[in-house]
Amino acid sequence: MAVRVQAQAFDYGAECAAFAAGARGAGAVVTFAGLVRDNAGALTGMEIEHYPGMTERALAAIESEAVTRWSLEAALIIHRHGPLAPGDMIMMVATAARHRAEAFAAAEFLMDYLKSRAPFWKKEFTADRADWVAARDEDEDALKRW
Amino acid sequence: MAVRVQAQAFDYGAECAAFAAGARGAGAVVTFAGLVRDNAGALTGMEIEHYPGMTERALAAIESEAVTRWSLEAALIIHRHGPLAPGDMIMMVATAARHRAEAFAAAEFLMDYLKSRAPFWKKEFTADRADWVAARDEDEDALKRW
Amino acid sequence: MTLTVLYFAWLRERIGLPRETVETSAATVAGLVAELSAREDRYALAFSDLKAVRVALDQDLSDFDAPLDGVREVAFFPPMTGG
Amino acid sequence: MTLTVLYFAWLRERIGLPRETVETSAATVAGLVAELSAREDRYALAFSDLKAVRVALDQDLSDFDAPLDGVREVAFFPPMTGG
Repeated sequence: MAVRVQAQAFDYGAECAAFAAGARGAGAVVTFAGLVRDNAGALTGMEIEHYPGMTERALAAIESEAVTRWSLEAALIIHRHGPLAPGDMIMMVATAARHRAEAFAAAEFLMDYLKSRAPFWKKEFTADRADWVAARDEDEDALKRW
Repeated sequence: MAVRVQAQAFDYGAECAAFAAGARGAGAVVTFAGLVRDNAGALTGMEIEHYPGMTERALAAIESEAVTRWSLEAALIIHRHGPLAPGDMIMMVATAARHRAEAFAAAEFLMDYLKSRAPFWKKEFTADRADWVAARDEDEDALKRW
Repeated sequence: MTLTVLYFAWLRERIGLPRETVETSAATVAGLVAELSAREDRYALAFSDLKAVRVALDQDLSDFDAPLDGVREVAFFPPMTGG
Repeated sequence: MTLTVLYFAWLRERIGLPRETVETSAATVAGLVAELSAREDRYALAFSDLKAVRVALDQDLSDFDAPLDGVREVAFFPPMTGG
């Protein structure tokens, strides 16, 4: 079980490999990675602000709930903050469980909570403007299924 | 879009990294990996039989349907056959989409179909016996949601 | 009509071979199964519970009512357990 | 009572600072917001639509009716957009 909040990039492939190697009691490993997507081809960058202290607390609580609820063998959350470029990886989660249904459900639960309950805020930059990303109603709604 | 059916092991971390690097238009990447799980600590090995020709056709059809249905940026299926040891990785799928809901749904769809519609059969070995793994009703039921 | 018939997993083990060439005039998969079952006990045993058997015609999943007209390859196997 | 008050994202930008120390006798978060809004336009503007503002007390999500008794750190921010 691990939570990491960091400004520096992480090595997604190496993290996936290490996570799976450390979850050998599990039959199913699910990973999710979120990338900076450039919708209109105009994005020059993104800045992620967070609330040091609360971020770590919120992520640890979310992860702990997922581990208990789906009897996970292992779980991992990595989330970056600070400046990011289009195509950069923002974050990843990984879950390991006995069966696939639990691993998938736990990963989706972690993502739904991360989207709306972890204190991160994204600002997108184009050549001539900067905008805070608005929370989406569907992200808030997604929480209701858990 | 790629489908690989092979006897040899694959490098999960390297596959994850290459997949994410090749899906830069996507905002969300989901991977699933299935491992040989030793329930009772007694498993000495597993053998996976498949139907050469039909396997590749079935996987390509499943992948193609997922790509169309969820507008995936990329998809990958790797499935091993032949002898495997406890802890070995059996297979993986990866999906890349604009948003997380599509990437998760497509990965779960691929797994549900792989479980019950791709011509693989697992045989488990312990010190004193060998048993074909029985299909689970819940795996067949899982197909009904798509 | 000449068919290639394939067997996988425990069907292969019970029948004792992975594939064979079969001359048949059966109109449907069910007819072919009846012919094979009449041959020898090992076939009758393998096909004794058809709810536990799946069939593919020319590598597409099919069912026991399907006609064999134009088919070249028939495969019998238990429910699949991939993933 | 002395509180550390934090602002994030566009609340930080509109109010013009990331944190400040506030002396208050407000009983609830809503009372604190009213006091701050009465101070200067930039606060009034930032807090003009509370449906767009979230609050955390000592790093746990809370709401505007919550009492401030015993609280040391109050944070205001827009709906979160992690992941």
